[in-house]
Amino acid sequence: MEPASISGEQWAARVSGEALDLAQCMQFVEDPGAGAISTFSGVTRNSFKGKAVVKLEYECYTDMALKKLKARAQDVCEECCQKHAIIRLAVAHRVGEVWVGQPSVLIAASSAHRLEAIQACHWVIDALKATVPIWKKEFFEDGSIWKENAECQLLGNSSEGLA
Amino acid sequence: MEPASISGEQWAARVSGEALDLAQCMQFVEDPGAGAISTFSGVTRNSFKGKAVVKLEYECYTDMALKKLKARAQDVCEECCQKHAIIRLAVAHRVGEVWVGQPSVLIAASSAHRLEAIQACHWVIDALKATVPIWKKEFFEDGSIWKENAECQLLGNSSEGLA
Amino acid sequence: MAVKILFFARSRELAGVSETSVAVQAADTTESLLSHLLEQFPALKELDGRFVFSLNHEYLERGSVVPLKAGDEVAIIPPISGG
Amino acid sequence: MAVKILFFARSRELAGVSETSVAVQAADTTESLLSHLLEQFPALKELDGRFVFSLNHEYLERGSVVPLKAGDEVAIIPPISGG
Repeated sequence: MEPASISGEQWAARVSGEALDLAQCMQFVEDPGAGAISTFSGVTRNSFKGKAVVKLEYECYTDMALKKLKARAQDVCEECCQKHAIIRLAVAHRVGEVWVGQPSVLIAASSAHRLEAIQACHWVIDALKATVPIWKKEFFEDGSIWKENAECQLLGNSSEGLA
Repeated sequence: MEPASISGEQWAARVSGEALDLAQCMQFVEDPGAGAISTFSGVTRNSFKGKAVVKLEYECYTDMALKKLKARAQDVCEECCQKHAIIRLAVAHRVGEVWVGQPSVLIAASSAHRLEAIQACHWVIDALKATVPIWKKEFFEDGSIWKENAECQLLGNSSEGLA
Repeated sequence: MAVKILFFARSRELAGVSETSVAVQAADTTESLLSHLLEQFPALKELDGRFVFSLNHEYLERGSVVPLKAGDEVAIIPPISGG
Repeated sequence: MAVKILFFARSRELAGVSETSVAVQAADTTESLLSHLLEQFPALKELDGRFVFSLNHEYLERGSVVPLKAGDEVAIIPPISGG
């Protein structure tokens, strides 16, 4: 797919069929006021429960995913900005085939002090897994399966965290 | 100074007078078994308590710093390996002048699942600030001052965390 | 009056299409839409109810009954697995 | 018998050198070394005791009295500030 993106002054979200670029995310969050930059890369690994994994294939409800990524980015920025803490946040997710060793998701956050940047990455990946409409299929030598995130609460009785 | 480094199968530590390279740290920790890579960059920021900062200047007791970085890296790897969690860890610290926007320290960690990589970066930067013999001087327009990390317990009654 | 329906992941594979359009009446809801979809795409029964609808890019609570209007975009959202 | 002494950060600036060598006797300790250094580099008094020694790349507890031997490497470690 063609890259689709949405951004504000402090945040940028992107969904793309092309290889993700960590340097690009880093560049977005760089700032003379930043004392810390933290990143998170989610990567296809070669096995799941002892079974060899060949690749993952991601599918995305692009319009809704960007809307949710925007909401998550704004949550982080607004909460942290009250503490003058987070400066910028970038998140990018790949769709289509992602081979072993390649990243499917990148997050970069900058802040004045180190704790907020690290926590922002942590929080955004958790929130992404719980609320952003993206799906992955895991391909083994002999078959494939649609994955379900443990963080996904869509089928629970509670709609907490789905806003 | 000339770069000085020390490494094991799972970890690498480096002290260098040259610009640090995040891509190099990422490359060291990449692994087909890694599902997550987390990084932390400590960067010179343009102000401290409202005062404009021009640059930082770092000084390092290289032999002892590498010994301590090795010990911290092994702590993380050993603790996490019991959980088959951390795959690789790289840490690099710059010495000499570090201008606004430039990194003074880089950490990269890879793990099967995301929590351990994020926590490893968090733990290593905290431990580095508390136990590795490196000093920075902060330069303002009109003077300079040797900094002291709040995490430094060397002058406390307890020698906890100094091993 | 038409509503756009999107299918993703396993629901897309079961339906055999990624998108369709369904005519709705004034009284139609997500409940009547579901009946219609299960009739038109019987393989969706294999989902065994393990999905929610989204309406205009917002999740609906599972099993909730929400009125539909022309131009709405509804999607079938199986358990997500991004990251 | 000589011990190598390294100065870092503020202690280096106050001493005016980054390294020196001190002759030690069999009975010498970090305590007698400190007296010697404060005599040789009186400006170190400005540190006001805000430092520890390291001995052969390991921190010594502040104020501890440890015997020294030829070939030891001692450093004055003011509060650290890496990162």
